Amino acid sequence: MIENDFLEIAGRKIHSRLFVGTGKYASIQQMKGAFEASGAEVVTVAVRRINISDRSRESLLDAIDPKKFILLPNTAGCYNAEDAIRYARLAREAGLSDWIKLEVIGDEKTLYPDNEALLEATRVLVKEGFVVLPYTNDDPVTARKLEDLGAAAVMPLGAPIGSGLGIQNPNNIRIIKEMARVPVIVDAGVGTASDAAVAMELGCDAVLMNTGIAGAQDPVRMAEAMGLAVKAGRLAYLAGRIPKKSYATASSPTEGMLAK
Amino acid sequence: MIENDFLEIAGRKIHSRLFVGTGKYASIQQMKGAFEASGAEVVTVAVRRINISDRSRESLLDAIDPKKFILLPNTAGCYNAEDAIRYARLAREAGLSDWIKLEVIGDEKTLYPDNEALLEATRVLVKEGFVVLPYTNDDPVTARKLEDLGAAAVMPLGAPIGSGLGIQNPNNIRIIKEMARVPVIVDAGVGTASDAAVAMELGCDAVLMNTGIAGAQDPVRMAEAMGLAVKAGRLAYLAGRIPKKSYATASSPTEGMLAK
Amino acid sequence: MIENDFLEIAGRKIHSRLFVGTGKYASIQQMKGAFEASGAEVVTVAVRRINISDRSRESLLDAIDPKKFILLPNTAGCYNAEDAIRYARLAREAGLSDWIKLEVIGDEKTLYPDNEALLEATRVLVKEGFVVLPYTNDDPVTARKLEDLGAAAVMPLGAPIGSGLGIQNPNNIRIIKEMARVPVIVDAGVGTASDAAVAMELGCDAVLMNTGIAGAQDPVRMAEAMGLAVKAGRLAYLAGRIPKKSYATASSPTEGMLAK
Amino acid sequence: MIENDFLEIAGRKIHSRLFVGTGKYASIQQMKGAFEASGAEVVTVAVRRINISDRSRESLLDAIDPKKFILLPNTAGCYNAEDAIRYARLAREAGLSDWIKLEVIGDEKTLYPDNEALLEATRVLVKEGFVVLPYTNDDPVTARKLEDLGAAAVMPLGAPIGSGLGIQNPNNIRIIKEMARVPVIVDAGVGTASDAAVAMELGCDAVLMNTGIAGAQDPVRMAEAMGLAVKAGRLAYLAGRIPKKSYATASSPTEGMLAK
Amino acid sequence: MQVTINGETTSVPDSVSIAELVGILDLKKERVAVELNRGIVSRKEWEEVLLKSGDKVEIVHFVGGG
Amino acid sequence: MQVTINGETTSVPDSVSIAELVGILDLKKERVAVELNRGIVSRKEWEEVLLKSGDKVEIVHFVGGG
Amino acid sequence: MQVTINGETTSVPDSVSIAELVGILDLKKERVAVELNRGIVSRKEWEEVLLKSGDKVEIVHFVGGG
Amino acid sequence: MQVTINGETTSVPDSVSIAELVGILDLKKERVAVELNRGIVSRKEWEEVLLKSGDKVEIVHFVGGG
Repeated sequence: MIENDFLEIAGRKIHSRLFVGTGKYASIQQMKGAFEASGAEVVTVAVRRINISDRSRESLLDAIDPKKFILLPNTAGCYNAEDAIRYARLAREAGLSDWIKLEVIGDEKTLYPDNEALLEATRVLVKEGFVVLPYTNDDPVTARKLEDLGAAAVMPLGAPIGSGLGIQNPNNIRIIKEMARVPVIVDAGVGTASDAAVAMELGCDAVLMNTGIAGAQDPVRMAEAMGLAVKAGRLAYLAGRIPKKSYATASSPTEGMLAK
Repeated sequence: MIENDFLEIAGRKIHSRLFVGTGKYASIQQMKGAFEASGAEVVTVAVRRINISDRSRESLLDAIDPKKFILLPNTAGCYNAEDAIRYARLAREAGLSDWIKLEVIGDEKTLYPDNEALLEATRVLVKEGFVVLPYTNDDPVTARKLEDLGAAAVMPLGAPIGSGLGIQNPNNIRIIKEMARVPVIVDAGVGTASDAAVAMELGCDAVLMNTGIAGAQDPVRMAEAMGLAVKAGRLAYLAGRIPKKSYATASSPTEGMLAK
Repeated sequence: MIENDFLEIAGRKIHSRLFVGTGKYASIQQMKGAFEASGAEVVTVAVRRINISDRSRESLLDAIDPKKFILLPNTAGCYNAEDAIRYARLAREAGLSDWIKLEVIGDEKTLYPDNEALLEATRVLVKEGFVVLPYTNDDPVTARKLEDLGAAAVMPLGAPIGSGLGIQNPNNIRIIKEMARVPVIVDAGVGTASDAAVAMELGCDAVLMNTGIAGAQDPVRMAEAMGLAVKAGRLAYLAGRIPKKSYATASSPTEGMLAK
Repeated sequence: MIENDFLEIAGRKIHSRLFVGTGKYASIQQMKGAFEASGAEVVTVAVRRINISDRSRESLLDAIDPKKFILLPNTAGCYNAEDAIRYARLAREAGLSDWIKLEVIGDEKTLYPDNEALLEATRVLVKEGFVVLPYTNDDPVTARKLEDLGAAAVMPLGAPIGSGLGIQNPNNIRIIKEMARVPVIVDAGVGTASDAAVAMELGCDAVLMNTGIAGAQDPVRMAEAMGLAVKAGRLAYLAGRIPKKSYATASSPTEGMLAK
Repeated sequence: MQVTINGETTSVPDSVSIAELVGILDLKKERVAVELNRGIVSRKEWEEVLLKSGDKVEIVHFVGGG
Repeated sequence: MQVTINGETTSVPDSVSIAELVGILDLKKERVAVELNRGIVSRKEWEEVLLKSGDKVEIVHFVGGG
Repeated sequence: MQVTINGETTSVPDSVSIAELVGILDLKKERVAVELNRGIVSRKEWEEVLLKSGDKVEIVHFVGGG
Repeated sequence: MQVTINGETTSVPDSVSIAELVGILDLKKERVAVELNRGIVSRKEWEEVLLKSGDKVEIVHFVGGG
């Protein structure tokens, strides 16, 4: 579609700028359909205990072909650096990959990050050779610190996880992207296709979402919508939009009118 | 992409919900490239005097294959019902088609419609057998009157022509769509891909634009962006977005955490 | 507060730029308190049949001192020009004043005006010597036509009556004010104090509201809030706000810092 | 105006919820006029070297009566905790007061805070007995940490200092206020009166601004506007606004219409 | 005789005048407007204008409205 | 004789027909519409309709527009 | 002997190895990670590492998440 | 002797006290704060604290700021 337009993280070329989560789907079947429709290459997963007593549920990994998808484990549910580091290490062990979507939550109602702890965990994990993709808020100062610590990308939230409010502060996201030398991936808050397009029009490198797709009435159809919206937003950004004006400019010629 | 999802006007099935204008392109070549990229089936044209003394310029119609595109002549530049009717009749004569994008402008700075005159011209042209697609503002009352007079669709503006401001009053557009029994096509104001997606997410049947594409730094690329955005917005509307919430909802499970 | 800053309609100087309605109050007492707190000089009333069988309710006019307030009867509930004209004439007879807030409703769900009928009724009533203040939508073309027909002011809506959505399309309101040579009064849609301030900051001459005050949990307190907000918005407009910028500018001096 | 409605910080009752800066005024005279018009009780000042060679300029403190105003020195211009602590100590020495508006800047273009360093400086200064009012961004997690460290209030920014963009993320400010047990004062970003009203309508306890007033074309008039707007927003918040609705509700009775 | 006042059939003295009717109904004259068979009757005409059987009278006043 | 075509005074052969005029002007007939003295002349009439001196002719086609 | 696996007290053969435990529990070895008393045990160590009574074992895998 | 005051090398009487310096500079003592070699000197110490050659003195006051 766009020649040689790809995102590169830790030496891996990623052509789809839509990253998707694996949570909240009604069935594995539905999830697979959504992935297919979305065109996503990167999918996030969570690390949890195996339920020893009940083993009925199909394993998630049976459903995700590691040759087709880049697995991005997260540290969701961790409220301090120590826990996040612990989950990251287990994820590496289980997934045989160094990539980690680093989350250190600071508050239960908003699920906003604890940036202090996030910076601390990033420092440690980067030293241990992880490819750290930190979930953060839309603060340009924290974003730059994460980058300076060696984060492979920064993932500012557009709005609270699962809120569907869209990009609450486009100016901050734009500034984060302007300052960044690593990819900027908007993570969380996208509710519908136009939200995803807006994120890309701000110049971001990718968008990560889960609830916006899995929570839709028709997740497969919404997944296709999101895939198209991310492409549309990316193209619009590259194409260079017209400036905004308060008044009109005719699109049809004003000369050549008939005699009255 | 979407089974049997098409727009029907005057018995014609239209599969692309993006209508495009033919004004302001740097060259016929560029315009053709943009049409190709946009996937549009309906293209608008203006009616003007032939320049008898200088006939150099290639004719527009040489560039538009009537088998591939539905030609939609407009009455741009007309400031009263009489002129608009006159141009509509000439358009029919020149284009051998009954379709007319009816514009009666009421003000030069905003290029907003004169709804009184628009209703009058619609009344006359519907009687003469035209398929009238009136360009109007975002007033639900006028929209319903146009429909009652036999308009084949209503085309409310999102913002002033060429302004690129996007949908200024989404609530009005949504209400117009709710009340309408004919297709609702957002005409004018779209500046970038997300604006087009928003229009479709409101439930509109199509979006018409010219400057948003032709005025972009790379019109061909923007045309592709707009085509994808219209599809994305349509799919998102059909898929049923998640509700907006002020707080977060986790996308990863909260149970199955490790022992502290 | 502001020297010689007043609004003039039909030769009457009005110093308070907040106009208030008399509907929906829990009691006459509450309404009086709200008027007192709001500082309003112009109050709207509706024209209705006297209930012959039940005469218990205190008369509204006992509560409104005609020396303190300018009574502005409306034609609320009228859906065509003829009815509106009929109510206007009865209002003049009952109120011994030529002022009329002209409403011709075009739709029950939105209570948006039928601008065609509104223009027709304005034409007739201006000829009959009425001081016509028409309730219209935010269409600059209709606003200018009303002015050309002799309306004493134009009263564009900010949002649907009673919706509390605030100014839905500030650009249109600003343009209406720029074009107008008669006072522009935002009528309907104000939900809270900042909405009223926004209307005035756009340059409007006054704001008219009813539900925003009468429907608040504490109408008297909200009335005071609205009175202050209108003054604040007016002053801010006159004072000339700072331009918007995407980046910061220090407010403290950058020189005179200590040696490191 | 509102019985017993005041803000209390470190045992001091403050009745005006508008805090103002002293920077950027054309003259001391103009600044005094603005303070008078604003009704502010708390004024911020910066700490800088005395210019030994040129002593011409009137001293700021000659213009501010310490009996009428609470002096709030800031640490503007500091880019790390150590500098901020140094300026805070000098401010206490010079001002004989323990109050400090703590700023630790993290980026020159946005002048956004470095929250890590801000938390560190807050920890130290609270221990030294300062009444710390930290300037922070709109992150609820950082706000709560500042409060837990003993900050006397939290001062989230509405938008970049001097930008006049207004409250960029109202949802965050609302959440910060909901979670806070200390006063929440919106600091920075206010461009006009309605912005200040919005901040108060979100439930905030006060608003601090400098450029919005000093940078206006008529600072004295804007100061009055801001004072009124803060009162209006506060009253509207206490009064309880009407809910927002997408459709209309009549404010005039629907019964009692005349016979057709 | 019977006339219709504000939609309600009402008995009134034969050939009562508008002025008398307003009195009978105990209305504040300076606060109401009267329409007789769709035409306004101005205050100064109230004395002369007499009702006939079957007349339709509308009497309005101001109520709370926005 | 002189006629006005699209606002320009032009010399054309006496009693030339619209069809001939379109030919002289070398226009693609299926792409233009013709108005004679404010009234449309449909294609099928082009042969019969002859111009008189002073006639006002408007010949239009489609151009780029939105 | 008794050990705690994912919070549940469980009986396992004396001095069973991690590798054996994973087999007993019928887990896909290449899909899980194991922590013994808060320290990760990498796959290559599973054979050697034997459990003692009272050991705390955590066995995790990937589940759906965002 | 030479000391640095607010970045400027300045000649002052030998072993001048902070109090004397503030006087020489004609500053309003209750409006300024003084730092000597990076440490604050509180007002009550001004009499005792004497400057030595090469000392670095910072004298600050309040200016307009937001």
